[in-house]
Amino acid sequence: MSSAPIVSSGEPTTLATLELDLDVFSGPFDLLLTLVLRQEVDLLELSLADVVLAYLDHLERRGELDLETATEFIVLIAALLELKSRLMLTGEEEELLDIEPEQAAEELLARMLDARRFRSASAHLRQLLAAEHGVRFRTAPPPASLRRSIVAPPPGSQDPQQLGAAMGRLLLMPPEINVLHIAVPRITVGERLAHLRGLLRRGSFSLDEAVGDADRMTVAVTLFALLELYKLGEADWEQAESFGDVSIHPFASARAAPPRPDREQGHGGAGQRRALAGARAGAAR
Amino acid sequence: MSAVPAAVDAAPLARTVEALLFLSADPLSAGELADATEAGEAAVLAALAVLAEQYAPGRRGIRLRELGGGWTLTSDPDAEDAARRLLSRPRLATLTPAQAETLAIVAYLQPISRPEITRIRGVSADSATATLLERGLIEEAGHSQFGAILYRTGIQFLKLFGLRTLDELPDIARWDPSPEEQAQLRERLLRAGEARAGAER
Amino acid sequence: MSAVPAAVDAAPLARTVEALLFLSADPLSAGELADATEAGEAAVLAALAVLAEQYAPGRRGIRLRELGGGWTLTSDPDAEDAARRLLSRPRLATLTPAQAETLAIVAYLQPISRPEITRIRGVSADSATATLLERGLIEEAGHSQFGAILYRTGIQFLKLFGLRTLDELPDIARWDPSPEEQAQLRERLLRAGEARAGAER
Repeated sequence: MSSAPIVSSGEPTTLATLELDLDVFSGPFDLLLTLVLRQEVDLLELSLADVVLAYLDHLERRGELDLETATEFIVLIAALLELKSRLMLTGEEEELLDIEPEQAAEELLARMLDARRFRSASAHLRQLLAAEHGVRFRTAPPPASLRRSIVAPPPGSQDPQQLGAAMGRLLLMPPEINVLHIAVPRITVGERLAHLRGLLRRGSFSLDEAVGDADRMTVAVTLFALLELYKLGEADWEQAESFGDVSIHPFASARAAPPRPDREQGHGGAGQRRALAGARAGAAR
Repeated sequence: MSAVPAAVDAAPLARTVEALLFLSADPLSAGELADATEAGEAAVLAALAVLAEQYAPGRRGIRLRELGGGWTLTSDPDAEDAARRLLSRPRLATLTPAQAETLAIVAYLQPISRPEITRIRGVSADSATATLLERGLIEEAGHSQFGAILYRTGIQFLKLFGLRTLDELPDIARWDPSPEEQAQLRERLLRAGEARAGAER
Repeated sequence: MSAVPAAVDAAPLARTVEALLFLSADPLSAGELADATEAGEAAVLAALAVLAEQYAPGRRGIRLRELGGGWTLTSDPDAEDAARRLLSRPRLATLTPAQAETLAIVAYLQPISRPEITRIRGVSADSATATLLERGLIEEAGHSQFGAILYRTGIQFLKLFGLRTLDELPDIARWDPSPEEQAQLRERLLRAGEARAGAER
């Protein structure tokens, strides 16, 4: 977890002055952005949530919200998130390298410009609305005597085909979202269970050893298998630091007693979260 | 126009009173006008006199009337024929996409509840349903087992679309490459609706 | 009032047009007015000119406005305080920044889907979209090829923002930063950190 950001005081609130102290980076936000765009900091290893938290801390400390900067920040973070998710979801590793730093920078710039344009346009709209202050429209319905004469549209004036067309539109499945990254589970939990049990019989081992150079899907399925073993009371795990390796060992009194909830390390939700963080780190590599 | 001093005094107030009468659907009493304008009732009555002069019969297309203890603006009876022609134009001759979709869902799947329509469309169908009800194209048809109101198409629907019976609705097969049973039509619509709702997020 | 001959010629039609404008909730186009009055469009336009003179700002409590491709009567803004006291409901006075941004995006890029709006804003526009829909400022306009609902602005938008047509919105390019500013931004994104990057390492 990151420590609180150090904020240079006295400066105008710009993103350039937002100092970050994160696990993989410490320095101003601008620099981080540059390094990400130059691919000198791996976006996959960067916790964007920590960046957001640092920014919120920063805001809280200053006690004021500069909308201009806040909007810019949101647009940039959103773009980084999208970039990151694209990186995480690419099927082929080569595609990762397809986004040139310049291209990524141009994309971010285009986003910022778009956001600025529409923010300015929205200010203009608000001015227009204010200028129309006090202009009201009559909402009273026409008198009943005149309303009574409203004639029904002539019979057969609507084409039934438009109903069929509407139905066809509703039946249309949206184009399939690319789900290659979650594709067919070629690897089953059963297989990974057998694999892990084989390793457990020999003693302790690490998650890295268990998955080797396997693809992300295998890592994920292995993790599920590990959770299953934990649930069955066959294995336990520890992780010294987040994103560190996970060491797995046979549960001392396996099959005899369920895991005790008060143990120091690697239990329940926290243990699972840690294991997940480890798997994520593994997947990122 | 002859009472020049009165006009000069009453003019701003008369304008405000005129605006209030214009905006209000119901007659306004001198007291209500006095409260809203923060003027005395006597001043309001003087302003109303100025307006009565300006709106004297034959001068404008709008009349000032004293009605039910208050004043109100109404259209001039001379304009009645034109008003009838204006208001009797078939209202909303074309259905909006939302209305067409809602109507199609009811026509093909009736009876059907609003929550189910919403699920199929992926967005609320409340305003479209209200308009279709108001125009008599759909009507209520009891309650579902969960208590939601069910809708079906009515006589007006068949008339407007020139259909003798519901069997004459266009064959879905034309828009659907894999025609299935009606029961499955509902399933497929719901699946597509959920996929759309998912894609929106 | 000075142009007596014109007033004499146009007066009966002007009175009828005035009555129709008074009765109609939405702006009426010259064509609609011509149909209802059974007069030619030229005569209707002349009648509207007479009315425009009679309703010149400052003369009455009602204004004649050209709006959304037609004409409509509105209250005079001078009467707003009294109107608020009488009707005890504020006119739509302000939009939240999120609503204004969402509305601006729809106004300029219509028809546009919610995911696209979200992409431009960087944050979800769900609640803003719902509020704008509820207030009638935007409305559904069919589906995108991906099945997402598209939105456009409606007549209510033109009415509340006093626009005759959407063309009255300024060119969006008007808010583009200058080339120098753009260069600076690009610099900031890609090069500004370079010196510091060197120092860090």
